[in-house]
Amino acid sequence: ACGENNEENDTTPVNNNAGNNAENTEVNDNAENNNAADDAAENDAANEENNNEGGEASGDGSDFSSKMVTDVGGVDDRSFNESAWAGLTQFGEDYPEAEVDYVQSGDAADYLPNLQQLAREGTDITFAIGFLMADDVRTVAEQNPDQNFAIIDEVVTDEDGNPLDNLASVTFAEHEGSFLVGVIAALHSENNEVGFIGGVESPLIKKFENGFKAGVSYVDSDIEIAVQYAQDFNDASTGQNIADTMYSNGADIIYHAAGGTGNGLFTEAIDRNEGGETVWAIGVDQDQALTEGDWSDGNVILSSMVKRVDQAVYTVSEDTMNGNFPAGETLEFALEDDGVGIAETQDNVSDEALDAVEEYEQMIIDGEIEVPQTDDEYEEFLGSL
Amino acid sequence: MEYVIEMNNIRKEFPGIVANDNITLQVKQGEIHALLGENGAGKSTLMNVLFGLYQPERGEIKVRGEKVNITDPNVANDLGIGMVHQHFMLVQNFSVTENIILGSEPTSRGSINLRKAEKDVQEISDRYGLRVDPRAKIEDISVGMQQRAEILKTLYRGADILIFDEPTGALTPPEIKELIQIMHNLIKEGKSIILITHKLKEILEVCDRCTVIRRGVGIGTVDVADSTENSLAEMMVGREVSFKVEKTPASPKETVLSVKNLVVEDSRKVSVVNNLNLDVREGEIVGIAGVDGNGQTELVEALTGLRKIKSGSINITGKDTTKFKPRKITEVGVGHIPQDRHKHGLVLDFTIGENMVLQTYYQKPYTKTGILNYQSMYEKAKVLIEEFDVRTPSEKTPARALSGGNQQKAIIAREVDRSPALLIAAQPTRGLDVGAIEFIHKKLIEERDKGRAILLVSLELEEVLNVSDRIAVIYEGEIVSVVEADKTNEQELGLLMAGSVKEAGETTS
Amino acid sequence: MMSMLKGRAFGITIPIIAILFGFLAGAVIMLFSGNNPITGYTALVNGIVGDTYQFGETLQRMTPLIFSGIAVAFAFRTGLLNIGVEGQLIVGWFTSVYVGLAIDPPMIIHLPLAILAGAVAGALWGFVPGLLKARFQVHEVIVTIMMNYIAMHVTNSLIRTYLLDSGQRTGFINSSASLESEFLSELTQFSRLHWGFLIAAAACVLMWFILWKTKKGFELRSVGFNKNASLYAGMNVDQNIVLSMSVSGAFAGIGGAMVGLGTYGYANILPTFTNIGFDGIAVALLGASSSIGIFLAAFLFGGLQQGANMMQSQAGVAPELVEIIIALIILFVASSYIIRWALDRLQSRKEEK
Amino acid sequence: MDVVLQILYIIVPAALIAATPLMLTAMGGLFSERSGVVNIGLEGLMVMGAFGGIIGTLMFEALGMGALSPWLGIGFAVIIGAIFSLIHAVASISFRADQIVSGVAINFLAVGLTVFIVREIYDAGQTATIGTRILRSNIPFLSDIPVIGPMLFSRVYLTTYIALIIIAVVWYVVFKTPFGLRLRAVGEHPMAADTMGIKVQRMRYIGVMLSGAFAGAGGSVYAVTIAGNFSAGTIVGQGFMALAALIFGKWTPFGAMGAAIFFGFAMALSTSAQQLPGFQNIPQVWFLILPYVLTILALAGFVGKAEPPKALNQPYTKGSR
Ligand SMILES: Nc1ncnc2c1ncn2[C@@H]1O[C@H](COP(=O)(O)OP(=O)(O)OP(=O)(O)O)[C@@H](O)[C@H]1O
Ligand SMILES: Nc1ncnc2c1ncn2[C@@H]1O[C@H](COP(=O)(O)OP(=O)(O)OP(=O)(O)O)[C@@H](O)[C@H]1O
Ligand SMILES: [Mg+2]
Ligand SMILES: [Mg+2]
Repeated sequence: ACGENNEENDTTPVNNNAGNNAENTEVNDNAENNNAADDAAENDAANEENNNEGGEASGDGSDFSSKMVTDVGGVDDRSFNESAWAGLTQFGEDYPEAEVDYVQSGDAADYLPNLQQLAREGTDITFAIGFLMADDVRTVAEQNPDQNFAIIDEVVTDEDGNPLDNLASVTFAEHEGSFLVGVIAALHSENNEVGFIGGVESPLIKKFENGFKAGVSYVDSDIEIAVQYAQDFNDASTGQNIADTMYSNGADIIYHAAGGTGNGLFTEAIDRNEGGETVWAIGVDQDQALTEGDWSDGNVILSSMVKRVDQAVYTVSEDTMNGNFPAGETLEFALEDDGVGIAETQDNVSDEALDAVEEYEQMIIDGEIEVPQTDDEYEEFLGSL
Repeated sequence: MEYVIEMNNIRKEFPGIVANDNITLQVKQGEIHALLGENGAGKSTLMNVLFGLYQPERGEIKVRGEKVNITDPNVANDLGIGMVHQHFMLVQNFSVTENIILGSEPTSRGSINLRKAEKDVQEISDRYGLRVDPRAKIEDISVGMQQRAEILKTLYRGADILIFDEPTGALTPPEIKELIQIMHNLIKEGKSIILITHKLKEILEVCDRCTVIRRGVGIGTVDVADSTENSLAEMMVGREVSFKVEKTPASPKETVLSVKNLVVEDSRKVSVVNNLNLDVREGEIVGIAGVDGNGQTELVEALTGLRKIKSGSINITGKDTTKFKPRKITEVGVGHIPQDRHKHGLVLDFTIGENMVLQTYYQKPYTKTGILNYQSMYEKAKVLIEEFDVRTPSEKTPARALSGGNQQKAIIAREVDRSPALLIAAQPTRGLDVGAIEFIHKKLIEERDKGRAILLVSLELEEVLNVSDRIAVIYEGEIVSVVEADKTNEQELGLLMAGSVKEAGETTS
Repeated sequence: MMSMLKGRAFGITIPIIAILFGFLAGAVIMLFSGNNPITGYTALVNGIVGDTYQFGETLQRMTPLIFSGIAVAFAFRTGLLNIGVEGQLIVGWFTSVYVGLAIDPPMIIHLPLAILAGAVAGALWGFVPGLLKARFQVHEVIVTIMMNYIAMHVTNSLIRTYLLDSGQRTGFINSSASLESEFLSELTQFSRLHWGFLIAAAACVLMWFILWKTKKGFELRSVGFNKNASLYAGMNVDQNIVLSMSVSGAFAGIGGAMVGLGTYGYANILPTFTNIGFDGIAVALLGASSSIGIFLAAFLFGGLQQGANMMQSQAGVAPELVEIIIALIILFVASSYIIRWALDRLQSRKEEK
Repeated sequence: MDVVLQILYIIVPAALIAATPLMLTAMGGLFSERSGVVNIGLEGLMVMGAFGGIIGTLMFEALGMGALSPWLGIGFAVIIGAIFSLIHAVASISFRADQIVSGVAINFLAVGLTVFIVREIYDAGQTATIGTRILRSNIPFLSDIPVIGPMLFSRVYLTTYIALIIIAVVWYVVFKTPFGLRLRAVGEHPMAADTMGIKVQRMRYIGVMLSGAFAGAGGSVYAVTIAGNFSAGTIVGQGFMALAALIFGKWTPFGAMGAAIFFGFAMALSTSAQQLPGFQNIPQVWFLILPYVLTILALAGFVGKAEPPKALNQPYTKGSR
């Protein structure tokens, strides 16, 4: 995995960017001799720098390292892991003096050791990609007060609910982005019926669902919305089956937030289009039309709700390097930050829908529309229509 | 001198044992050649070498004067050598025909022409008088018919040198007669036969010459015409053997086993024991005589709790054991030498010591407060091994590594040692050599004289006649007649077993 | 005597040769894929025993593997193939955590109770296929496969519906039910090593004791080798089958409790199987279903899985390589016959000279 | 009535779709186990098949094979599966490895190796998505039959029907030809077969390699019809379900087929039912466990004892007893 992504780096562990100290790095006690080659003063500074708002070290980026621990999907999951790594890679390119790297988790049991590993290597900021790592990142952050951490998709505090000084939480306004694709779906649906397929039911995916439903209903509250969770992020077969049933029952546009399960949705949509029907799918996380959904006469993906994890990772890395680590903060990347939005591929979207999206986007940013995140909020939202 | 088979100076080793050491066997065209030896002498091994299943370490084989290298059974088949194995080589859930044609199936357009095959099988079986049902599944037919199917396998392939490894061990007297007739027919057709058997009478009756091996070493070849049972036995064992079962008249006392109107169904829900009545008393041996498949197996299983009883009752030492589980029945005082020692008698992967306490492991002294005491277990085993002359390297040897005869001795030791009021012995000497048989018969009689009730189930009439005090003849699941052993003979029993008296009885009543 | 000594030496030689072969094959693959095997393996070994932290994590990882290995082996000794260890472990995990959460008695009661709850849940999950096997002769392999899925879906649903705390998991168990050990953790630079490791080591002894020292063990082994003879000897075969599956499930359930009470302190919604149960099959068979063998095999597995992370981060070798090496080692150990044959050949050639 | 039909029109095709990879793979298991070699490795062989199917399809697409690509991809997967199964064959037949251990190792190895190779080729944990797929289609004429037509012959994959034909062929081969008789003999009583001049080891090799070929077909059919690409998560558990179908079907082709369709039906029901009126208030977990509970009930209730081939899991050594 890393072998390929690190080709330009040598294989010596840790700090492979910093040629000056690479040869001194012993495998065993990385934490200590991380900076052994540097003169004592710098060494101190480097260690100091890791302390929360170590502003004094700003500008001196040569020792800065930003790394991430991926979820099981790995850095090429065509989803948030890949996106996060893209952001980190970009950061590494823009600031060649900074070292970037990732460690992939084979399964959930690997999260903690992987995080621990990076911390012990002296990584300046370690990203935990995915809410599944919430507990592990808390533990590691508490045990390594000298390093900074950030977690994607979840708000993490200590056990009493107080923020941790060396941990930032990065979340996204998925509901807002989903609202926009909901608007597109509502304006494109011929049958006045649309569908949503979720991966595993959880508060996070609920944000997608409720945002989407709100967008649809905001345009036309008579549109029927079918919702089903596959309870699996990696079961294309169930995904196809659900999509089949939804399309058969009359839905003509289905939005998914279900990872690999969503591939089944695309399969079914392609199939139906090839068979002469016209149905659409809406992708998630990335501009999925770039990689999925092609059929002999176009692409079945109407649009995708993109979530700019890359942007978030880049921003937080940059801020941290510059000494502005958002200690203990919860950052929400929303529409107004371009943290979420609709995909750039817009070939299938009507101008009318694009106009509507632009209009609603502004309304959301302006706070005129408050997009619901939970089931309860959605009920409330419906009532307010 | 024209030999069809010459095996010269064959040596075959197994890890830790030389099964054949410099053995020479020469078989003439058109003769029935006996191969005689105690259990484990190396007879089967020698034949497996000839058939290509084993490769000898040394020695040469000539077939019809030509030196050959029999690397596998296919080569043997091509040379016209066919073998009927001691342990049947039959696929249980195949039909007789499927077993026979396996490996050389007649086909039409790629699929097996089963109709033609069945016709062929029928034809051969008619020609040699080997009654089989070509369509029956092996698991559904009697041992005798399985045996005939085995012979048919070789004939189907056109073998003209036939090896019969203990073919008569599992057959009833009429079936043995039939087999002997078959062998004569085969010789007439120009075939040669090598016959392995432990029954000296059979050798005297059908064989021309006899080669004797003892502990892997060839002792010599003799003309049967110049031999007697005693001379053969002596050659084989190396000492004199007595064939008479010495015993005094029985003095039976209380009834130990009393079976009333017993009905038992087999696994296909056909009732195979019908309204059976039987008594066995202290101090007597009751033999059950009958043709295989007349309900003997099910009767024994019912008595020992291994099979559910449909109706009727069983009473052992005054207790109604009709509904008892095997353990309760054992505790009431029943010993059981099972018919199939590998299936029921032993846990082959356990040591001899563990096998010796298979029913009693949970009792003192082998278990104390739930904890096993291996020391007492093995001490007990040592004593039994000594007493019953079980030939084993040690009491910690896995049962699997013992020869069949010694496995049987181990079982008998275990069952007799528990001093059961009732000892059920099902075919206790099947496949054993004369020395071992002598020993087991003596043990049974000893037990009788100690006042035990013994039920002997055997397919061998001679054994039943010699060992029993009373003989109950079983026919179609019913005891059709009970006779005193010293007032009957093989002819009469043969008729009774064929069911003839039953009809007579029915007409009179 | 000589042959016995030889046999004993063979017993250790073969797995070692197999492991060497496995690593050799891994090295070849690394060479082919452009990695340096020496760097790779240095990192791997460092990842296992490099420092006390890594070592602690290795021991932590092997803890549930020991239990799943024992569970598989125990059933195996009775002639049953328990593919359901995974499911039994999952319900054991859930149930022990539930008990850890729901009540708050003093530790001396709470911890054993929570572990026991895991054992009971696992036992129940093993009881069902055992009963079906004994009663209806239903093949245990299918039933246990099915029970795995049921376990996962049911516990996920229970957590989602009743116990969801944050994200995908339950709340943390009360500390009175925790196996966490500050002592062991600090000893190993904050690894997650917990008291469960000692319990696992004890479980190895327990398994050996049950199977080889008790009359029930005698029966279980007897039934495993020959059902007919066991029936003949008056043993209750059906009861032993049910018992064996239940005990096997109980071991698996305790394995789950180790994960729930020791490693994590909570139960979470499982997106896929934990694989600990499936790894148990390999551990048991690699360990020849013996206590010591299981302990060592679990160490190897836990170590390789732990070391894989280091191999990835330090040497840039994809973690899949470790999976390949593990698979090859299993294959080579399983093929010990050929190794033994080759060794025999070598030996006899030497003797001839 | 109409509602019921409507439900069936959705569920029956879905059941057949889900069942197809299982059926094919179970046929593979049948060949292997009938020859006496346990095949827990079906899962891994399916992984190989899915991998081969996608890689093959992408390769043939690049070669300009167009719509033929997925079919050729399946063919490629069959070969890959057969070759890969050789490892299981060598270990468990020639080296007398424990067949279960060897199968478990195959499962580990398949996932490790395929993902490793995918990384080498694509620099990513998953392949690209194939462009040409096998699509659902209506079978001419048959799909026009009322009731049956829309249920069984509309919007189906051709692969399903090919699989059904294959099953009939397998039945014929196993029960009607000399090859089948010998294969079964080797699985029941290898020594008997040996004495009849049948090459036991060779038959077993063939059995295992056929299992690789069929599981390869099963995995690739799943990949090219449903998944569209390959990653570590493409095949998760289908191989075990196929093994269950084989045992459920008592090691017979039609039995395994029935069991696979039963599984497919239960799975389809569990996903589709939630969309249907009247079912929406039932907690989802009931639907999720439905296929598995139904299977257990069916086994306990009316299927009962299954008798495996007698020599299953026993390595054959000449002259042992
Ligand atoms: N497969 C084997 N492995 C190890 N040893 C064997 C094997 N087969 C036979 N032997 C050894 O060879 C000796 C001869 O066995 P064999 O079966 O040839 O005896 P036998 O004369 O046929 O006896 P029986 O009268 O009981 O049939 C045995 O004592 C045994 O020790
Ligand atoms: N698996 C095995 N491992 C070791 N030795 C074996 C094994 N199987 C058979 N033997 C050897 O084979 C010999 C003979 O076994 P077998 O059951 O054929 O007895 P036999 O020679 O036919 O005698 P019997 O007439 O008493 O049955 C035994 O003495 C034993 O040493
Ligand atoms: Mg013999
Ligand atoms: Mg014998």
